[in-house]
Amino acid sequence: MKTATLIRELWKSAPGKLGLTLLGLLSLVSVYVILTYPSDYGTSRWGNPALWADNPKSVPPAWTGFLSSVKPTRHRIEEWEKPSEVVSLDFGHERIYRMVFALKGDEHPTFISFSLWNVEYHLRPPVITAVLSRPDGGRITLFRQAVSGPRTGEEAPYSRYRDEPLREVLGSDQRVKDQLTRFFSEKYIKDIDLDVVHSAPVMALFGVPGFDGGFPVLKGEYTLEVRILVNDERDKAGKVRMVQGGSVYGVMGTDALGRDLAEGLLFGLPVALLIGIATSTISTLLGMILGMVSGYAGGKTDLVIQRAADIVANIPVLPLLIFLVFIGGSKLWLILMVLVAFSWPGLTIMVRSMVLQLRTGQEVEAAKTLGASGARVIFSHIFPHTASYILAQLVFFAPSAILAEAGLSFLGLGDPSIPTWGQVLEYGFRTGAVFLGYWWWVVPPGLLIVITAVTFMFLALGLEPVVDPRLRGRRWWRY
Amino acid sequence: MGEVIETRELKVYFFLRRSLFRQRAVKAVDGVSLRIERGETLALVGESGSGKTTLGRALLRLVELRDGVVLFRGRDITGLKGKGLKSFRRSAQAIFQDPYSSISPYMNIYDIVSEPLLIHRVKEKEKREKMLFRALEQVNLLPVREILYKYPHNLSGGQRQRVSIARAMVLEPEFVVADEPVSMVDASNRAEILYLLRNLQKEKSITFLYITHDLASARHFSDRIAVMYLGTIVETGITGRVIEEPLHPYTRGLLASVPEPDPLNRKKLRPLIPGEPPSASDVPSGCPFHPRCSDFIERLCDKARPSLKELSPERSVACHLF
Amino acid sequence: MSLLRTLLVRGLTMLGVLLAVQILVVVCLGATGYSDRMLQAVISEQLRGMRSSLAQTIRDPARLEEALEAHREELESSYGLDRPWFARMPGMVARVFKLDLGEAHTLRSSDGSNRVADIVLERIPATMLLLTSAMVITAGIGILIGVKLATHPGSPLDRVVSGFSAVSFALPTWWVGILLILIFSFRLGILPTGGMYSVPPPDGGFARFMDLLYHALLPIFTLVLASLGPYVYVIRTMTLNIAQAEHVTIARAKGLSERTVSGRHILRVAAPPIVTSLILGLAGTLGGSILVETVFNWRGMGRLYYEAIAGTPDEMVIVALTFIYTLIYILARMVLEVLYVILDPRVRYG
Amino acid sequence: MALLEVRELVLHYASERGPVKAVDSVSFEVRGEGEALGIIGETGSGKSSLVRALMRIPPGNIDTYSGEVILKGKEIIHIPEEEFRREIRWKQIAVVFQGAMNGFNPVIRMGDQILERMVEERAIIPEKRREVAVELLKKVGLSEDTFFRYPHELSGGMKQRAAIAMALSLNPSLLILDEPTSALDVSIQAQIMNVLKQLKWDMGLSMLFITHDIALASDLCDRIVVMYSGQLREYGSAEQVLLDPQDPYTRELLSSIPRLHGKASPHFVTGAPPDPAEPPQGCRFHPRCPEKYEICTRKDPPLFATDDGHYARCWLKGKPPEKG
Repeated sequence: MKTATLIRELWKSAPGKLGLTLLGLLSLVSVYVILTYPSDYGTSRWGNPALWADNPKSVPPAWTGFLSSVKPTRHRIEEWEKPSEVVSLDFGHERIYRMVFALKGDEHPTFISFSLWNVEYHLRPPVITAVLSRPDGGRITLFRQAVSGPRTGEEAPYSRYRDEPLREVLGSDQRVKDQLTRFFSEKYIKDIDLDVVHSAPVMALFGVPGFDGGFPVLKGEYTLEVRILVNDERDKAGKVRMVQGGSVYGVMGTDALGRDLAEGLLFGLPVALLIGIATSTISTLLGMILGMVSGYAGGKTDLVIQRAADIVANIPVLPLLIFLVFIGGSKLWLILMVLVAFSWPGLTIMVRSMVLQLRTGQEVEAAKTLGASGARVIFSHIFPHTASYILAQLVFFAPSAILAEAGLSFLGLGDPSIPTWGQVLEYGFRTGAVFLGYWWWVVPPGLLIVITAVTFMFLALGLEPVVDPRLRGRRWWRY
Repeated sequence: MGEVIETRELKVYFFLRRSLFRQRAVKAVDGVSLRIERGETLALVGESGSGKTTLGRALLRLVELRDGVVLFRGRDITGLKGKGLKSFRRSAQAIFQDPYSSISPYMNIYDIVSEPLLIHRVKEKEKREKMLFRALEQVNLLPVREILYKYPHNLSGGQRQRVSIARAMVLEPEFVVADEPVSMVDASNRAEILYLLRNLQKEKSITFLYITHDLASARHFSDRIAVMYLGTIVETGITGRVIEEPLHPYTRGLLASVPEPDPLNRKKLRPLIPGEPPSASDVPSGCPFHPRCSDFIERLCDKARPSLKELSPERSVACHLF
Repeated sequence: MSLLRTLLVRGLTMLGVLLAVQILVVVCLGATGYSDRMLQAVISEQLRGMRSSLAQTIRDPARLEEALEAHREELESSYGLDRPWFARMPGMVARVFKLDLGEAHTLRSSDGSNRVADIVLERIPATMLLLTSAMVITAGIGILIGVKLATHPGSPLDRVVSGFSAVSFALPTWWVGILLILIFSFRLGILPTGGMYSVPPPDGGFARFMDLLYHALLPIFTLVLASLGPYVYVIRTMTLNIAQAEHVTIARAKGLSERTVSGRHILRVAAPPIVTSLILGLAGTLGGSILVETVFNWRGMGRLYYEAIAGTPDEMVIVALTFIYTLIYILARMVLEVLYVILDPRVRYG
Repeated sequence: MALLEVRELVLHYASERGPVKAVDSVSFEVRGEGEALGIIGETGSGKSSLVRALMRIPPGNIDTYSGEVILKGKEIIHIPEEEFRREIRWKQIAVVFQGAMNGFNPVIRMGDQILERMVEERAIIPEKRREVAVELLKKVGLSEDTFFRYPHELSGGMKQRAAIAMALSLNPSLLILDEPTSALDVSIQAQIMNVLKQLKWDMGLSMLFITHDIALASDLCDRIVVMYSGQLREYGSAEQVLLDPQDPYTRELLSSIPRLHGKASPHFVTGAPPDPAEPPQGCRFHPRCPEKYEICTRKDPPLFATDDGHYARCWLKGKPPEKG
């Protein structure tokens, strides 16, 4: 049957239509991912924590703000190549980078940080300071440190933070906590909860002492300044980046490393499709060929294949799968191979019994009487009868392969160079996302697994009447 | 004249695995010698399990023979392989019982009937189509053009059976085995198909083996009859003679069992053969029919197996009474 | 006679499966050099102990090394390391068959034993509790729903359940567990997130049992939910097929009550294939239990498997568990095979 | 008073192509006191649907199910289902179905199946079971040990005999036989027919014998109904129908049977029986009829009485109605 006819017939049934639509959608997204993502995505991006350092950690998606009464705080990143202001002093000058931001939400920023690239100096090491000005007039110095001095044998100009930036998450310093304590006791004559200041200084930094001892958000305009004090005109500083960590991020939120879940989950789609389609295709082919050979050849060949099928069919797959992947190493191809190795017997046993029945049936007898060759008998008179089952198996097996890989990944046996949904879930589970209620981390990957698997299920259901011309026109599924 | 097909002491056994070590022989055909002459129709009559179908398949080289030979036009075909077998296949064809399972439901009529031509390398498409059209016309599947692209499930039982006849006839065979060709066709259509077969046979002087359980149809559509019971032939003869004067007790019982539409039937019991035929894996000693026979002679019938004796030319019977 | 034969053949097949799995495991360990490394590690461990005790008596470092080297060789030959892995294979298979499972590296049983047999043995009851109750509940509910549907084909309920069953083939069991934790533990706070007992566990046998049950609720529910869909689907198809059989029409024509018809003539006849589907579903449940135990921190064999893989891998435990899982699976299958044979006279009397 | 009177029984199935007229207004009667009525029809004639309609076990997709069935003067199609089940099924009307091979529950012993209804009714004490069953088995020529056998251990002929024994278990007043021998060999068929004849003569059991084989019907039936495409075509005594058929279809059917004796060669009817979902306009037999007239293509003929108790559905046997 031609592919076009197949699809047209499939389209006529409700599950077939649904399956095709979903498959089309999933394929489209997969193509987008394949075209836009780097080929070594797993190692170069997903597995590289430095890339995600400036993202807020374990925060829900941005759109959750619309649903809840608590207004989340936006995530803010700003970068400068040039300072906002240069102040001349008698012993040099100070370059000031300024980020002005307003807090309007009800939630505290999750963190505050800055990064600095490419500092070059000639005589004395520059001094770097970070200061936060609060809307209530408070000015708190968050960071103050000189760039490391010349090493022995090093010659001017001295270059620092070239390969790796100076990255500082601000506010956790003991001096900051002291300043905060002092500031609060002067400004707000009230009992303040020093525990909060010590355990969560960011809350205090952006809050005012509340009545219940907490620190509700102080709304208004803040300024974060990064100052670089240099004493030589020739001294340079490269890029400066300041981050105010929001309490929400992106379409799908982030994980504990600050990774954008939307990006990772999107990458999982082509991988899942590959797992499903590759495994089911290979195992179906294998199962079909073995079944045909077994049924048609008979004798010793048949006996050997049948015994083997009997044994493999009786092996509990998951424990063995775990064992083999554990021993062989977490490689995707190995997982696929092992899945194939365990999945052929069902089809083999079924195809064999069908072949046995067909082989002595009148249609095959007739073909033999006509002088048909073995190949013709198999291809024209046996294969078409088994095709519907084979096709169904092909589609049916894809979801179970996807589920098996997800299960393995969940046990920590996934291929780390190729992030899958199972692995996202595993990391979430291992870091306690479930018990902390980070639903955006654990629900979407599972849902994606289900959607992908269901797509194949619908196709399998839709295929039933398609592959058998006798069932056409008789449809069990209306809507 | 001369015989087209002949068998000598043909035996076909199947083996049933009873346990890991023991197996049991099912003697489906157990020493059959018969011959069919050119242009003749031999009706092979028997009940289910008598081995008549297996015998038909053996003549077509579809089953492995245990013993004996099959001669086709005087040549031993039992050992044929490859090309030789294929050329035999071209001249020997079969029509099967079940019009629903003997043709592929996945092929249309065009493909079904042209398959033999493709197998036997009729290369030119024009020639193929000419033969195809002729075959379909011969079996009255008219108009041919309308039928060609239909699938079997769009046709009635009678039409399907005609498709399978067309498929068998398209190569113009010399010998055809028709295994219960009408038993699954509606009564009102049966005669039509049998006439069709007979006309084709007369026209092309095809040699026919008509396998059936229906003695009445054998009477009208065969020249000679061979009655089979548990793998052996118990009686043969010219059709009219066998029907009018059956000799073997089994043939007699069988003929008496056949109902004919007569309102008087209901007033009397039908004479019958008692019991049921034993399984071919457990053939009784001596004459296989003796446990059911009304003329059973003790210590003869249960000990010695009667051979097929020729009573007169064209009349043989395997019974101790003769 | 033939009943015995049928069972004998099944039994032999199962034994073959066990042997095949064991050989596969041993070959994998041997061919990848894993078992060599495992044994070397064991030897090094023993030598370390020996070094400290020998150091008391032998003062000369050179002689100490010599003595240790001699011990090493002795140990290596006693473990069979002087022979290639395939020569050791039969011995290893035989040992495991005798349930001599060796010693664990890092994992310990609750009373501190490092014998794998002890570690595994104390986990088996927890797993069995989950598996058997899930299977019994699934079978019960499955049969009820399946029969209800089969005798009312095409009803709206039938369509909903059939659709759900089809979809549930695509549900990862463990993820369902995670969802349940999110809903019942995190959101609603009515059920524990995991573990087998409260901390501290309540006193008294009955209270402890109830506590166990309370903790088992979600894991069992998860297992049931996951295996129910496919099971109902199979039962529905089976009973629907049988409901259309000739003998059911005759049973109705006989004027038997609907109860007799559905109980005796549909369900009773469908029982053997239903048992078969239960057998087939077992593999899924067994595998599913590894993941479900992991999710719910249910201290059974599945969780043990996870613990043996995560962190510092404990190979001996993994090998032992692979074997035990196969063994349990095979034993359970045997039980169900026997049940099948008893249920179906066509098999019973060949 | 007749034992069973069927009046304008209709059973139409719903299908995507419109109603399938399986049984289309059929009327006949079984007189009782050991009378056997034969119903003859080919594939698609509606004879099996007729059984289902009479036993009130139609399949799920009913479009129309109407008419009257009067058993011993009491209408039974419209009584409540539960009453019908308890009082009519098996007690009054019992059936022997066609598929002897699959007609028994494969996991229950024969004896239990044969007595099943009696046991459910508590019409028998447990100690008597064996005795009663053996009696029944003897009537149909089966040995005692059949009681303990499972269906798969019996041959087709034995199963069919057991099916008859099962039908007799509650002494019904009417036995419906739906192609009871169609899967059997002629020699076994003859045995079963003799068993049935014996029952009819000895017990005075009335029968409704349904078959596609008109010759076989003559073996048992006193009167014969010929059905075609859901309709009754001819109706009369065995002598009338077999020796003097009035309807062209009956004639063609009779002449298409190859005879074992006599000179006549079989005739044949061209074409196939119509698709019950789309029967032809006018007389349903007209496309195959050798004697058709113009009116036959337009108007479906009614049943015309041709003789005493002999009816035929053919325009040749009656006066065509006035136009309009």
